[in-house]
Amino acid sequence: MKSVVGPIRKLLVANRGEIAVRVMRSARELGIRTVAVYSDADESAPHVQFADEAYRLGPPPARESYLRGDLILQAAKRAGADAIHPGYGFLSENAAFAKQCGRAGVIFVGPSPASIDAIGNKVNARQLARKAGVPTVPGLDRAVKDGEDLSAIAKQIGFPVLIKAASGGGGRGMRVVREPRDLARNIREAGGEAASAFGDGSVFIERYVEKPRHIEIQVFGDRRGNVVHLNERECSIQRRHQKLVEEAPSPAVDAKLRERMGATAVRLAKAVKYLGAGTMEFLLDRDGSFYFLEMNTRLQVEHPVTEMTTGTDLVKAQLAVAAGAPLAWRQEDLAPRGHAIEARITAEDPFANFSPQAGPILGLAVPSGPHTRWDAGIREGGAISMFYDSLIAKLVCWGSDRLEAIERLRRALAELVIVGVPTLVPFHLHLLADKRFRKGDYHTGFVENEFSMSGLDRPHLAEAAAIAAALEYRRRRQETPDANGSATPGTGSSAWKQCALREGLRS
Amino acid sequence: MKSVVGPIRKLLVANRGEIAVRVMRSARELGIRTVAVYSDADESAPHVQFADEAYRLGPPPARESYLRGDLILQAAKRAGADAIHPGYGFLSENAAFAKQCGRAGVIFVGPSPASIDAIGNKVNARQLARKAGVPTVPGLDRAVKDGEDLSAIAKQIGFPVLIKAASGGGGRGMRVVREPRDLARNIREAGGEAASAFGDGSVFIERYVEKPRHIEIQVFGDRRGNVVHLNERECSIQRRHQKLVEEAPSPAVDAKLRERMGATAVRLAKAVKYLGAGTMEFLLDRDGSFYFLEMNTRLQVEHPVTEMTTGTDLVKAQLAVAAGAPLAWRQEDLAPRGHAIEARITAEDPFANFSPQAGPILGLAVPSGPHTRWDAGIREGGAISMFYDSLIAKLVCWGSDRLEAIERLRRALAELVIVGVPTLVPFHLHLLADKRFRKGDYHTGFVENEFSMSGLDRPHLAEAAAIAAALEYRRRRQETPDANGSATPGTGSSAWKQCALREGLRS
Amino acid sequence: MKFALRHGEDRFELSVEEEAGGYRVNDGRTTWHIRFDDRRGAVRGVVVDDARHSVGVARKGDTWDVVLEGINYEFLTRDARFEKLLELQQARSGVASGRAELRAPIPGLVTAVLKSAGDEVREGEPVLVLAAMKLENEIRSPRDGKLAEVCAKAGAAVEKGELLAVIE
Amino acid sequence: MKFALRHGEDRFELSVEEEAGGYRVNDGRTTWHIRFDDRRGAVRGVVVDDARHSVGVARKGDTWDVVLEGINYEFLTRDARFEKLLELQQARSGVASGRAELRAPIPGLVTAVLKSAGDEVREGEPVLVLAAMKLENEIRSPRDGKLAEVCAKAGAAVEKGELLAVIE
Repeated sequence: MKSVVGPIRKLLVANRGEIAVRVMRSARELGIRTVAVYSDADESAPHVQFADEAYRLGPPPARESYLRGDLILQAAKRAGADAIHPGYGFLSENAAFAKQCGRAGVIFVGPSPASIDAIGNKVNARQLARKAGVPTVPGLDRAVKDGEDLSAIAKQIGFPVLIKAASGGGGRGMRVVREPRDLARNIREAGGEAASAFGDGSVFIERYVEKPRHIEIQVFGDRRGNVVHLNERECSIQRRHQKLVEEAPSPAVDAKLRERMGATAVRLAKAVKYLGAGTMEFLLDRDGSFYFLEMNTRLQVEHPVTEMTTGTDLVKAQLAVAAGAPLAWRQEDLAPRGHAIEARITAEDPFANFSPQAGPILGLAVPSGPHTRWDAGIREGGAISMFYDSLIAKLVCWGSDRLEAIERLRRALAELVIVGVPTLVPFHLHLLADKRFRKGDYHTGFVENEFSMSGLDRPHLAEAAAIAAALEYRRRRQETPDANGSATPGTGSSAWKQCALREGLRS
Repeated sequence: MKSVVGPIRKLLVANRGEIAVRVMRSARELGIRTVAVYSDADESAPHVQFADEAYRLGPPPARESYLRGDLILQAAKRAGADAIHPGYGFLSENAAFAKQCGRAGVIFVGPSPASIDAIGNKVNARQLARKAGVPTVPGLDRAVKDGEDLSAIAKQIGFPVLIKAASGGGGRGMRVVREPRDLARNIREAGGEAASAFGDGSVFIERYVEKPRHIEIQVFGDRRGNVVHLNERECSIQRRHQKLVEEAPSPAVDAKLRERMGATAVRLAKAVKYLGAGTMEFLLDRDGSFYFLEMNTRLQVEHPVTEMTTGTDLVKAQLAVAAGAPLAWRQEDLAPRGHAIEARITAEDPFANFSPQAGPILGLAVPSGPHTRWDAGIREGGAISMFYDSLIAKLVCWGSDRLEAIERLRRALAELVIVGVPTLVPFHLHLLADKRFRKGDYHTGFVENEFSMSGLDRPHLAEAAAIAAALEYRRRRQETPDANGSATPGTGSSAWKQCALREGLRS
Repeated sequence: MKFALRHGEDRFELSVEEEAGGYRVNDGRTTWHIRFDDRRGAVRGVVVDDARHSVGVARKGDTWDVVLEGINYEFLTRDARFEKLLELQQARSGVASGRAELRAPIPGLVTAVLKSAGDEVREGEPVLVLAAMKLENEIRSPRDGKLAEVCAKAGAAVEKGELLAVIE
Repeated sequence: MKFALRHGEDRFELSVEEEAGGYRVNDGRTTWHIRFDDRRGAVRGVVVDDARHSVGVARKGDTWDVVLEGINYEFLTRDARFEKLLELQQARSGVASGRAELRAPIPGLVTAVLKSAGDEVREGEPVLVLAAMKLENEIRSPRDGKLAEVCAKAGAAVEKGELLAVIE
């Protein structure tokens, strides 16, 4: 398998939303022309508007658009793109697509298909890790077979156990099982979920570590075999295995542990000749021991906390090494400086069991100011589509220490106003005020088991909101009789009557 | 004169616009309650909306509102504020106001009145500098007297000479004179301008250095007499002595020169027992010699480039030392990291001789993303008032080196859209593409004498703009017959007729 | 002028009068003095007595969306007389008679319809599956009963609040 | 449909027709194929042939403000028939007869009125002083003539475009 190398003059971004915009920003700064692809749901989305060129893929569902590698390669050919950046999700960890890019003579901005095959699959990755002397969680070193005697396996590992999909990520296809009798059903369900999400239903089993922290190490390799790490990210604030808040450095990692985990990650990346940006995920036990979980062979959602603490641009570095350049960093220049925290802004209602929400963005006020970063794929007048992930933006703040970063993020969250869909903003405000979180005293089960949103929706806020709604309703009604609340000054009372009439008809 | 010291729980910000918002952001992050003051022109301005409390001062003109120290102190008393932050401009360098704060038992966030008196006045500052062994531009060590024999003075200094106001800053009251016969008239005019701008018409004379760079050193002192510097800022991109672009570090300053200039600035600040944030302005000659010009005894507009290269928050540090805390920094921690550039976004038309503009903000799209900072005092739906300074926002980008910072700023400027008033954005885009600027090869006369905006307004852009205007006009006309372009779907032709009719009546 | 608003279970009946510099609002128990930033745009300032808030407010179809401290409130806004009428209507219709409607909690794609009209269902039993944002959501019956009607069709996109089935 | 636009000295007469996926626009010499993002809001996408632009567009009183690559264009937008009418009117009025109007180039405060009605003025001679944004601007006569009228009063705030004086 030959690898395509060469200067990148035009880059197709095979993604949408905030990550597509973020990738294009770095490309622009490098003087690289940008090409967007889009589904019918995204025809006037920010990532399309941002690009120099844009090509339609197909109907809204991802399987008919953003997952259609063939259409994406056609667009790349039409545009004359030298390279494709896959972002995260969609085709970013798809070795077959990376291979197709190579065959088509287009640089795939990511590791080689061989690396993806070797370490992108969780079962392979565990075996690789063992060979490289990297500790892993005790478990089955291969996928579960149909009709296998599960009780023997489970007894050998010990309950509770964790069932995980062999492909993919983001918590889909994951189940914790505490009782032997629940095992078979959960394996079946997890397999089904994995099949529909990743097209691969195989699952495996490992020991479930209680109250661990999710710590990941950012690694970066070039084509000459150099690999460095850019320290850890702490991602234990999760819900249903979906990360909600990430920070760097971790409150649980000191310089010594950072060096050990970093060296471990670099060793493993070198073992697969890793190219570009990748992330080694570890479980950190309360006793300080850590276990390799899996590797994400792509850019992570949470990469900005690393960029803010190391003064780097990971996308630029991806593009540079993909084009054949050597790494521009020495390990000793990459020590973390200060602290950064990211709040994922998803269209989910934290007061309604985090249910995903779709709808129009009717109003948007964006935070800014010192050491504050806003990465978004939304704009006022746009909409959140039901067809894609609920992640709509990320708010990231840097501080000279952890507490400053937390207070800055609270300040920035208070500036953020998104009208039209419920978001995670109230969750974040509540979390950042939580004493345990502020002390750094949390683990991957914290949000689900030890944290609650109840009591947050204070009555005086609802009153103030109702007053604002009433006054705005009154103002628009006095101005206009029409349903869109536009500005035709009219007499208050006749306008009122027409409005009541229309609403009467509607009910 | 006793100085007020103590914890700050509530801070009144005696300013408006972007700097008031910026100061409040830091106060919020410290858990300090914020109090805004406003003129009638600013009743629903962003800084008022941002604050926890807000008090009206008076009618729009600054002399009746933001310059009314008595009203501001009344508001502080009503609000129970412990401290007043003056921002820049207005009362920020007014020793009398600082004194009144002290008498009223309110902390003035800035140096002592004695320091302001000693070094805020340019003539005093020059004398002080001489005494401290700091080089100054050859000139008259005192203000020009009425009826004085100017020819003797000018002969002694040598032409060209520079006439400067003794108080204030920002280029008002400044004149370059190249011919003896123009001297008397220019002194008269400069004096008049200074009198109306700062209430003090005294001016002095010094040698005009040809093609110098304007380099300033940020200093910071605490109540214990510790003083550090936070490196230089390069501010040579000016027009009529108004800074347009600032960067840190300066392309003309190496580590050795930085250390020399920094040590000089610290020595001078110690000589006046300087408290808080201050800036020593220097002229840097092409031969590497530098001359002290003046000190600004306040926060500068361009402080973000220092914050981004040193990982600091200068407003928080101001509040800390004002409350009596010692400096949290050691000099060795403050070496610059990477490069930052600020573009001042003013409401001025670079195609119309930079004439100031007022008007409504009808649309606003704000840049964001990696290492990008937006500090603004505007919002969509607001307006630029004719009563105040034309600076409406600052766009600041950081990069690992100067070229990356420049390219990032170009990318961010391209994202910025302000509809309603012409701004400096096209000037900045043109400047950042200029070869000489990119090489760092410029001086304080560069913009006025060696740079031109001509040829930038390309015909195809005007065509595209005309097409957009026509299509939008068409769309609104088809939707609605009313003058506000609101959304009542109607039949195209009758709507059209009504519209034509109304416009006919109006002409 | 009187306004009736609903947000979830909460009801507000507010009378609004203009006063110098703003409005006086009363809900029958408390009186607030309000200043409301009257510029256009979705993000405005509202001062309730002395408490200043930045508030997002916009009309979304039949409701008003208000955002305060990050929290999203969705108000059905009607004048008070109209609200009375509506209640009378609802009392007369099936709402009080034990009829239950299954509506889409979020917009999505119906990926499976598990029951047909006429089927008996138990409380908590899945009636259909709605896919949205990469997750599959089972829509369950709120109580025991019989399906009077199933409006949803597999493969169809539905809007939030759209009627999916009726249980009697 | 035809549209006439003016920006400073530039005039555009554009005919607009719908075509598949967008519009065909012609100015008599060139034809462009245009796609125009039809969502609401002040910042939109416009594709001119293959060149994509992010464009700010909003109505400001009688004009349309368009921002492209940071440059602000202010268009007087009228349909072409109307434009013809207007030109006829202007030809009939004083515009062509040597009358010159002095209008405020920016909003500001009139700080001094230096001349009175009936005074002779030379080209470039200051007629009054307008203070705006901390700077004083002398408003000068565009040509030699006699002041027929001075509308500005010292101390008065004036809007952009407001008539200050008339020279004949």
